[in-house]
Amino acid sequence: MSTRVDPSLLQEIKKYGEIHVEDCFNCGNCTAVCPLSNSNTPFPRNNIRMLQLGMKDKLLESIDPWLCYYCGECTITCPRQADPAEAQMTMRRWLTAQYDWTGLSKKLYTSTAWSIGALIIGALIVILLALGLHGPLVTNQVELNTFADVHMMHTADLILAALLGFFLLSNLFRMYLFTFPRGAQNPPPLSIFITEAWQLVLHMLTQKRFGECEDNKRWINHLILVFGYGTMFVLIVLFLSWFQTDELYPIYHPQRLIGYVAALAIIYGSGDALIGRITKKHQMHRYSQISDWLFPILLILLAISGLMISAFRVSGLPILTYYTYVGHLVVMMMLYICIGPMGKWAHLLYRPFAVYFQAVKEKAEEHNKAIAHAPAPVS
Amino acid sequence: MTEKTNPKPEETKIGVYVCYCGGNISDVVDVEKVAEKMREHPNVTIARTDMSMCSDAGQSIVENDIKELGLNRVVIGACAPSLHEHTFRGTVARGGLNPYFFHHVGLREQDSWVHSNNPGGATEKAIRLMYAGIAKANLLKPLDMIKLKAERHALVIGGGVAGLRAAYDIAGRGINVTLIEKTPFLGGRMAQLETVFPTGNNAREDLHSLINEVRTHPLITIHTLSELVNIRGYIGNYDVQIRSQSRGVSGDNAEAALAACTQEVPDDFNYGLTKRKVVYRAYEGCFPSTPAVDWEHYDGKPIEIDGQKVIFENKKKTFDLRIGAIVIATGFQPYEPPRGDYGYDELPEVVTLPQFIRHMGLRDGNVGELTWKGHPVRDIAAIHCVGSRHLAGVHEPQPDGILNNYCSRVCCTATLHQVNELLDEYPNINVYDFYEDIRTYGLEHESYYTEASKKMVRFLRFHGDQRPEVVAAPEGDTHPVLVKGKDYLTNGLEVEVPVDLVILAVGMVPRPVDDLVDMMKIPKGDDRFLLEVHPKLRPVETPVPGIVLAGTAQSPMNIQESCNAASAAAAKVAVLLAAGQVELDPYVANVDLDKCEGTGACIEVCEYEDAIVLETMTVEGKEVQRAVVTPANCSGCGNCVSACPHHAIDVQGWEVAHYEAMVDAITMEVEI
Amino acid sequence: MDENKLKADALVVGGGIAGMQSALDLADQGYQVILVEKEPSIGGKMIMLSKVFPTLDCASCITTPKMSAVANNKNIRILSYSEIQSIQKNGSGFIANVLKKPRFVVEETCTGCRLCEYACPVDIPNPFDLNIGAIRAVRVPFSTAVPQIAVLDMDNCILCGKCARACPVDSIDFLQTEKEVEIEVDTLIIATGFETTPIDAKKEYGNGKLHNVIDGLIMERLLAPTGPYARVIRPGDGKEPESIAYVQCAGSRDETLGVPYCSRICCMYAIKQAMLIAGSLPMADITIYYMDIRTFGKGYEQFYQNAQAMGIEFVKGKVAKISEDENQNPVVRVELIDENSQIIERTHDMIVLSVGMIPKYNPSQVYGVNVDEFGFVKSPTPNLSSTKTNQPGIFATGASTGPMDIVDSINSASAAASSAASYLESVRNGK
Amino acid sequence: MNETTTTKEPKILILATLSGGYAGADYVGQQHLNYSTNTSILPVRCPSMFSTEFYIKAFEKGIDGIIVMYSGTDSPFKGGPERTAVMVDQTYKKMGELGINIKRLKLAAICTVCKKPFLKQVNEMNETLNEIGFVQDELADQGKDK
Repeated sequence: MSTRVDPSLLQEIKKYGEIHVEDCFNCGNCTAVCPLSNSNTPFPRNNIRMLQLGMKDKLLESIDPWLCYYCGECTITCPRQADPAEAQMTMRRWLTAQYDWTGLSKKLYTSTAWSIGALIIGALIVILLALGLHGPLVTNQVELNTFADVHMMHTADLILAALLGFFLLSNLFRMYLFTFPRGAQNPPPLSIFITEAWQLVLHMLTQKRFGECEDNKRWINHLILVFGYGTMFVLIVLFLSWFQTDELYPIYHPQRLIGYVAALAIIYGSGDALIGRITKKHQMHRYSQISDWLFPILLILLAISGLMISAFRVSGLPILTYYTYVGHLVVMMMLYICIGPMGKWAHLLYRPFAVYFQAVKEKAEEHNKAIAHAPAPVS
Repeated sequence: MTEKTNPKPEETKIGVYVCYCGGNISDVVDVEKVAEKMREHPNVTIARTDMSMCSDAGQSIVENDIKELGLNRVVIGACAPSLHEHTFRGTVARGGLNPYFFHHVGLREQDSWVHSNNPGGATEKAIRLMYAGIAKANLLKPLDMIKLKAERHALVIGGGVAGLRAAYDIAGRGINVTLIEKTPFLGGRMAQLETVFPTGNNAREDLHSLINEVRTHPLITIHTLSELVNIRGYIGNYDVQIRSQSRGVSGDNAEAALAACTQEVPDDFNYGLTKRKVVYRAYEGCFPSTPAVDWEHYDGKPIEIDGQKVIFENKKKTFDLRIGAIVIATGFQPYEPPRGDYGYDELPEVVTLPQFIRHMGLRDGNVGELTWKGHPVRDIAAIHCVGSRHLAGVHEPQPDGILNNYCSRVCCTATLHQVNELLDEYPNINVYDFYEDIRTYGLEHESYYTEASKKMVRFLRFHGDQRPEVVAAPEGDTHPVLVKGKDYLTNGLEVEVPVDLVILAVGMVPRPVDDLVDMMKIPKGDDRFLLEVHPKLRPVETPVPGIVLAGTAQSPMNIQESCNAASAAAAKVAVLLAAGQVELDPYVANVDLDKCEGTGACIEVCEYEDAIVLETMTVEGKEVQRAVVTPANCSGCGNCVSACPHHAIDVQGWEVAHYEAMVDAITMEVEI
Repeated sequence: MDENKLKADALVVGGGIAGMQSALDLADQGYQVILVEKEPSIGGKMIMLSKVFPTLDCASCITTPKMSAVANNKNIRILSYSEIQSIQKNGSGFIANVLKKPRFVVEETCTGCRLCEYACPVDIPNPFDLNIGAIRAVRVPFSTAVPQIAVLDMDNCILCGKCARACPVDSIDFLQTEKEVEIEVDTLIIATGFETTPIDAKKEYGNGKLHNVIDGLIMERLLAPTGPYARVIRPGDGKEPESIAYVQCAGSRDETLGVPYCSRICCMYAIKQAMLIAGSLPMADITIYYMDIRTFGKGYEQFYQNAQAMGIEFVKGKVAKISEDENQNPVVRVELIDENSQIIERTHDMIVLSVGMIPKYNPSQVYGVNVDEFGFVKSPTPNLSSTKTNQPGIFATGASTGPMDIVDSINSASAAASSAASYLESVRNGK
Repeated sequence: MNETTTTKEPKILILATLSGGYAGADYVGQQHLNYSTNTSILPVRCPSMFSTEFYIKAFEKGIDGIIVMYSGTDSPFKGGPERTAVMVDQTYKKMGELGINIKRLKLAAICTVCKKPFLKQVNEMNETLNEIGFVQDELADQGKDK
């Protein structure tokens, strides 16, 4: 069965980023120079070729763009300067949009108006809810838990997390469906999914593939960011009642200490990304879409506003504390819901899952080969 | 060595030199051993070896040996005599010897290169051949070159860009030129192009700047509708006969005849895409501007012009010229695929690149959409190497039995150039390019490839033995034609590309010039193109002195390369004719009057007019008839030699006695 | 005649194959030609080569007779070891100021006997062998050099005087100084040739620091019978290589090197060298990694097909990286672009980088000719008259106008001679 | 060197025209094709110069086979090829008379790029000579018969 060449895919994907893969003359330099690419998963040229020929189904099935960490080697050394790394980035955006069943992702990625609109709506919802649901504003001292009841907030967090989880998991499930298409082959047996699950945990926690780039400073920075971010996420979603207290602990108390460290980690990590995007020093920062800006900006705002709440609280400035708190919630809403499962944030899950799926695929292939080579049962 | 049958040679002092040829000979032949054996020969004064005899240092050795050792014969074993015999004659002359006291033995092309599997045998053979050379050298006599006046007049055959360039450059050196063109109009293939790489200039505008220079040059005479029908003579003094056809119409009635003519034939200028009248101009602005009658197709019926019925008449006339040198610039024709190949001639959507270029040229100005046979064109496939790079055992040879196994050199850049121009005008068209290797080799050519990529041309790579197929799309498909093939940029994926038009990037084949080849006795290569003597030593010369090659008659070339080759050909002609005199090898018949008895047997077998005659002379008081040779008329074939019952005639430098001595040497047992 | 003021019809700058051919074609028409060469001998790059494609003649079999013909032509005068300092217009002609560098050997008396060379105690890397072999500080540059005159390398000379004592004709002159020569000519041909792209241009290919990675020109010297070892061995340790790989486009078609164009000769020279190696090391495996094989010239495609038939392996894929294993064996990393794309790492004994061509010299300043962004002379009429420059009376030929193989260079050289001759005739008839 | 010269080989003389066979032999060399070393190629302008006497003498001197590689219709010499054919025909007659196998003399048109015909001629002559043996033996036998 021949594959029919379709010129439209490239035009479509061009909406997701500054790419010019048409410049590529398929020399293979990028794939061979890539420290993350190997014979089982040779990329990025294979993906670029899919774009050139319009092999949409193949690209949907491919998880290779997620295996790329934008080391930039390919782009630096490309003889035609066709920027394969940016192409991978753009394909990740496109894939995110394809995984997202709501269709919102596509709008957010391809339209600045939609992005800003979504942020405004998210902010308005939080502000309206805050206006309607906030408790009394105690002004003589800071009583945050009175202003925003910690149980209510925790419930809200949990609802938010559930919502986030629902979108994420449903998108992840679509990713799974695309990656293991029904039809031609049997999907890998469940046993392999289970035995390879450790890969998922490992890569989610360490992002160790990122470290395989020649320059691994970015990996360290990213790890710091994820650590800070992950810590905060766990604190807020699971331990809000411990974290959000009106009682002022000494500065060395874990509650404050963890909070500060995590916030600083976020500021450091996302600040690094932002500075990179502003100075455009690294390959990956040369072209920035609105989504690339929003993510670190919101992260940094989140951390700063969190620190500010703490600072105002410690300084005994109740009104500022409450307002900042609302602001903090606005940022959180924007981050989790508006650009969360539909946007860049989701790579947090797609990447480790892609590594995991890839491991499953490889194991399954070995498994299939073993079956094919097994002696036929004697009847 | 024993001398039985040979005349005893005079006291000869022979210098023998065996060349390593930079390894070409010494890799196989034990060169030192050969020299060692030569030293055993009684006539050999010195035998040496050298890494390269032809180098200045190597030649100096010979010169010095002649002077210091008093050598009077030189034998050099080296590459083929065709390459360096001339060089070494110069060396010997500088040493102070008559240049014909030299014999060249080919130890490379006819020994080391053909016996690489048998070094021992090759060494033995080298010794044998060198001994034969010495045997001949013993018998050599001093000779002088024959000096003849050379006609400062060149004939250029072909009025395409190469012919025009050559004519202009030769005339620029102050030499008369006659340019003949078979068709009624100048310009050749270049006139059929639109824009040309790497300048993007209009081909006909560029061409006309050259045509104008040529036609206004006082030393150049142009004959269109003319061809060479006969040639005799030799370098500097060729007698050529040229036959011209008439244009059929003249200035007075030309326009009226053009208007009145109704008979139409396929227009070869547009590769049959359109029709034209049998009274025609090749294109608007062509030179000469007077229309001409297409005699091949004219049905001979009268045409009514200004109320008069006129039948055009082809008044052929021939004329003779004396010419010093000839430039062959007969050009190429595009390869025409056999019917059905890639759907050519079967599917209306399949065209060759030259046809497509004409199609682009034929559009009326401002066209918003590209159409082909009335249908809009949205998707185009280009297929490279059609008629080029064929593989033995995979592709069928051409009807003449020759496989087009060469690269046609220009098609890659020409195709991409054309596609880029197309996409400038119609950016929404999708182009798919099926290639084997993209050969945009020139300085500015690669940028055409880059540009095509930037313009979203999609490249698909096939393997030479698995070329793409062009098939009609099934009923109801979105496009009329499918191009199918394996794409080796995508793991050998089977792909199909639906398109509205397929462009075949056809290669070049030489224009058939067998008549010239037969008349002039010039060689053709394995690929049918005319063959030069040596690609580096004498890249535009044929083995026939005074006949040189220009442009695509020799091999595929682009315009730049054709013009360079043509200018190079002009330089060779200038070298030959600038002095107004040529020197010929003195290899002509020579009568030994002591032996001649005036039988006239020689004259009976001689085919050259006035080369040999019987003259009356007085010998020992008696009036006798004796044969006398006129060197300028003698070709040196030797017919007369075997005819003479008294062995009284020989070809100078190539005497029967030389051969007998060489046979003696060859049959001698060599111990090594 | 005043040796500091010369007059001729034409000046040819550069004594490589193109310059020699131009000079010969003009001289054979009766014009007086002066050929200026920067190096101590004419011959250019071609005299360094082993055998040449597609005929596999030894390069010196073509070059040395041309060098000899130039030297012996009564209409040509060679100024070797000389450089053009400036060019002034002089009516329709030119006045060139040439600097004759000191050889420290008296040209008029030196016989090229090489006794000085044998006496010299100083060994220096041989520039003719691209510094792999050694040569003496005073020497005839190479065995077939033209002129056969010694040259003394003052930078490395220890002034021991042994050469001066050995010289039978007292030609060593330690006090020789540079000389200025003024040449008046009517026309000028630039034939300054090319250089190869530097071997250390690409970081991924080891920056020129890997032991057994060499460039194509060095391989030419290894293959040449006149070369430093007269056989092919690894420069790192002298081992006879069993597996040799060619990396194509190592200095061409690469935007990151600033050389986006195709250098035209590399495919053919790689194939040619591969065939020669196959001849001298029949057991060696030879691989050529390529992007496109560009065997476009007359007889080239058949040459390529012969190489395939000989068992030389052609692998489609651009080598992305070369590293080195513990035995100093180079390792290539490449994506095979074929039926099954794979990334492979293959270890070879030796790697040859098929480096490309860049101009040797940018003549825009001295000659006022237009050059392109890379420094190649740019013709205003590249198709119809490619050797013309924007300066009337100045022509350019060979690799100074762009990458070119020998066949094309020779045609271009004859074309330049043709154009220069026409120019000479036109200015004379004008007068 | 090596042992190849110890066994006696038949000797083949090739008279090849400069415009045909000799250039063809050079072409075979340029293609680096192999053939046997018992061949001696002598350049000739046109073989029409050789009389029957020349050929017979050559056989008597010990040449076992002669291939005349002329230029056929490509000859630059008018009447040369025809004259060559006449002389070779006459020689055949004489060879018959003398009891020399006429297969020892062969006339072949070889062009400048006729690599395959060139090799074919050389190989065929070798096969023929392997079959019919040395000319000296043949002439000696003739002597005995008489």
